[in-house]
Amino acid sequence: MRNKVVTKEEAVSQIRSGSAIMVGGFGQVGTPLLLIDELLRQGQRDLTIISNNVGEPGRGLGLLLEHGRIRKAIGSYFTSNPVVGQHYLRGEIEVQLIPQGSFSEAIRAGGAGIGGFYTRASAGTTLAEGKEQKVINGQLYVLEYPLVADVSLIRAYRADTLGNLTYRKTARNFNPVMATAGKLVIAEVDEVVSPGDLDPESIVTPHLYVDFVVQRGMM
Amino acid sequence: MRNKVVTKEEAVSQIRSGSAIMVGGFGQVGTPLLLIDELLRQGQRDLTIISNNVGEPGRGLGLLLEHGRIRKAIGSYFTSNPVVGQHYLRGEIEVQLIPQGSFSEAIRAGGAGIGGFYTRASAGTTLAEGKEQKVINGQLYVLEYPLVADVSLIRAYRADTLGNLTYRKTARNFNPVMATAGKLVIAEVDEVVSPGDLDPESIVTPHLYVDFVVQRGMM
Amino acid sequence: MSDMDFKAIIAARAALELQDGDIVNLGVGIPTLVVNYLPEGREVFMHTENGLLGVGPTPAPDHVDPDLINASKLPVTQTVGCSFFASDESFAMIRGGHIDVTILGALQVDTRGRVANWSVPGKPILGVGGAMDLLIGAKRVIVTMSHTDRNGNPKIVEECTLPLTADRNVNVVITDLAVFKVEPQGLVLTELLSGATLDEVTAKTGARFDVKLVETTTG
Amino acid sequence: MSDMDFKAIIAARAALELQDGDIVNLGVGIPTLVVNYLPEGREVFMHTENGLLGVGPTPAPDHVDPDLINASKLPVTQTVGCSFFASDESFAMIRGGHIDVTILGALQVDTRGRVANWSVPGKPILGVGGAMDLLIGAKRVIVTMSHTDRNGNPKIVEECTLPLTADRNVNVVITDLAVFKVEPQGLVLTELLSGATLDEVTAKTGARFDVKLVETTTG
Repeated sequence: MRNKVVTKEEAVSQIRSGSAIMVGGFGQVGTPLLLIDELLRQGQRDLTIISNNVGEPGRGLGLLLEHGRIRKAIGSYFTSNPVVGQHYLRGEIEVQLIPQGSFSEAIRAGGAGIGGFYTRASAGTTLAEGKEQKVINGQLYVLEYPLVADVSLIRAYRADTLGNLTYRKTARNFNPVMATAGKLVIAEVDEVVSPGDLDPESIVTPHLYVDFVVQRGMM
Repeated sequence: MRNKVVTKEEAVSQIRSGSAIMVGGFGQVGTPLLLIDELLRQGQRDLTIISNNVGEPGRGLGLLLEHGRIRKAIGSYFTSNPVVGQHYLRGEIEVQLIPQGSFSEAIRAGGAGIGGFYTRASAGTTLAEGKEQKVINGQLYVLEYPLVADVSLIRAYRADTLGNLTYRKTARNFNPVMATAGKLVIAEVDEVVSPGDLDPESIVTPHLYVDFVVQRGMM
Repeated sequence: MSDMDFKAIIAARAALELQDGDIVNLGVGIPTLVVNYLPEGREVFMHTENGLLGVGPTPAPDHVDPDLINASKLPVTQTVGCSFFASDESFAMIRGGHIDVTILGALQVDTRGRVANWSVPGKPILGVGGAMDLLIGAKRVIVTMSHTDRNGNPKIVEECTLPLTADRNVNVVITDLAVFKVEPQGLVLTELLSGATLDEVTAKTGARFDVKLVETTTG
Repeated sequence: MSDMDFKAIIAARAALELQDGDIVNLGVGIPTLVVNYLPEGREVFMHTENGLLGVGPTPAPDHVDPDLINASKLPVTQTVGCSFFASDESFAMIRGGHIDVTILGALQVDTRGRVANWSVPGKPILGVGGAMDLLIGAKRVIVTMSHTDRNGNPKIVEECTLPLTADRNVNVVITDLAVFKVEPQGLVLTELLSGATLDEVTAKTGARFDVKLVETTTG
């Protein structure tokens, strides 16, 4: 039977400079820190990062930012890392800001083959400037386009060797939806089990979305 | 603590004639047959049924159809019940046909506050005639609008008294998404358990979507 | 009045707005304090947009679970009957009208009850988070904020000088001095808090408002 | 040649199109037979749009689970490592390009490789199902059908007289007499099956096609 478990070195070596990379996590919870550290070590640069936050100073995506590896960030809340603001003001990073609900929905659209969707969020605000708007049933909606990535780095709790995934508590957040929208999907997990060990009713990410599984705590 | 478990009589008595009703199930699997039978007994009429199929002759929604209670059916595959064709040809029922993926996505949009979405399905075909189409990234998409209902009748496996739900195997199908898109949501379940008895990681329909729970096999 | 006092007054009054069974999403800051002032026996369900319905109180330091946080990225607990879900599903709940009440902070509120709370003047716009989605999606929106800014200037103004968060008006504005309901014609002062007088509130408010005082319930 | 023979020939040839690890969705009719002809040791994962990844073979009559069916509404089993999900998620997989291969029947195929398979002439259009979603979403589409209709008329035609199912062309057409690949310029005959001659196929085909015969692998 196929086995998608590989080393972090092997998985991350599939990522090229210039890639658009989705990274799961809300704050640092549910963030694939091992994969990010390996990406830092391997040296890929000129990255577009699609992530709700860009880490913290000296931690997670914050490290990639400080090392000048990130060209552009797409997400909803970068304020929590002051380094983003410094890089932005120096013109070292491009930023695209989307309401958090539109952000997660755009990723879902990317994974689900939806060409675009209308949401009320941001309609009539400065954040919608330059976007197509449409009145539907008397209410103003904004057209948002799907987000997709070359690679999705996600953090799950348990994987089976086929690549089925479950998550833990609020570490789930953006991970399952990002698993649907990357051409290459790498999952960092706490535990690897055999097919059949995960309840088929409780698998959150079916294996068809996952390319590689990297187990934490393994060399 | 709140308890959403009621009798089928009580739950179904909330439904008025003229309502738009979503009904879960694929074929007869995962169809809330008890609630449909009670709806037949109580006599509500002039109904718009939003369901993938309209039952079988003499069973499920087929019974409502044969008793002349259905004015309009919205779904993707009515061919499996020949009675639909007979009623349609006699002008007794209006039919709105949507590709199955667009149908389930339109229900999701209804439940998720999406004003409309673009899909490639049916683009350029006769089924898209009269619908807005748009070229996105060089491909033709159709604009589909959300589906919502006055009532959703769904079939789940286990409920807790708060209204959290889990499903069983392929009886899940349209039930979870329909649970998000009805103003009033009634779930017919096999078993009722206490809050805390369902794994919080495995609840498919969180209780905020559910108004009433009806247990099968109870008087 | 100490900073803590004024926050407590606002939070205590906001708690009275919550009805039994409400699904409630609490924003950052004062709103998070509201749970401490719930009337005895009132059961509400706390939703956090990072993927949990059933947020419990802050854990003791030695009971912190690093995978269990709220949208303010603070450690929380989970209640009996809770459920976890991904960010896209969480915002589907928000946009889709499944949250009964959201309580949010604001920088400014205009005479029609529209709020500005996402962008600070003179700083690059690097965070929006879920505020826009909550504002357009929640059934009721309650704003909690200090009546004036740190320089003593009114935060309730004829027109917001900061960019609006949504084109939708909120339902209630609660400050340390007053409660305003938002009616079709605009702000209506309904209560005076903290022993404030009508003259004081008028002096510290930069927008027209009607007055229909009801009995003050706290303060 | 008996009806069973011709179906077996088509299904056996179609099975050779499946690669190790493929995610496969099988339509109603001949496609469901394909699993019986998989080469030894080839591991493919069967997806059914009613919400299961990991469809297993037909159960013995005394092992039928009424909650476990495929999209043809026939009883199936579940494989080790399978997962269940709702219809909206299932079609997100389909539309989003996560299904490697779909095998579908057709009423007609045109010279560009576009198919008509959802609407029968002279009958009211009362069913579309998931065919349109599968046709636009699957990475590869394989059509399996009898070479001619029951009256001996070609089903491969210059232009479909029945309404098209999608504006997208399929990738391979397999009949009881021949295999066509669909290239940018149109149909290319690559194999003769069942001992058919080029003259016979030409006589029974109503559309232009190029010929680039490769070694016949079955029939």
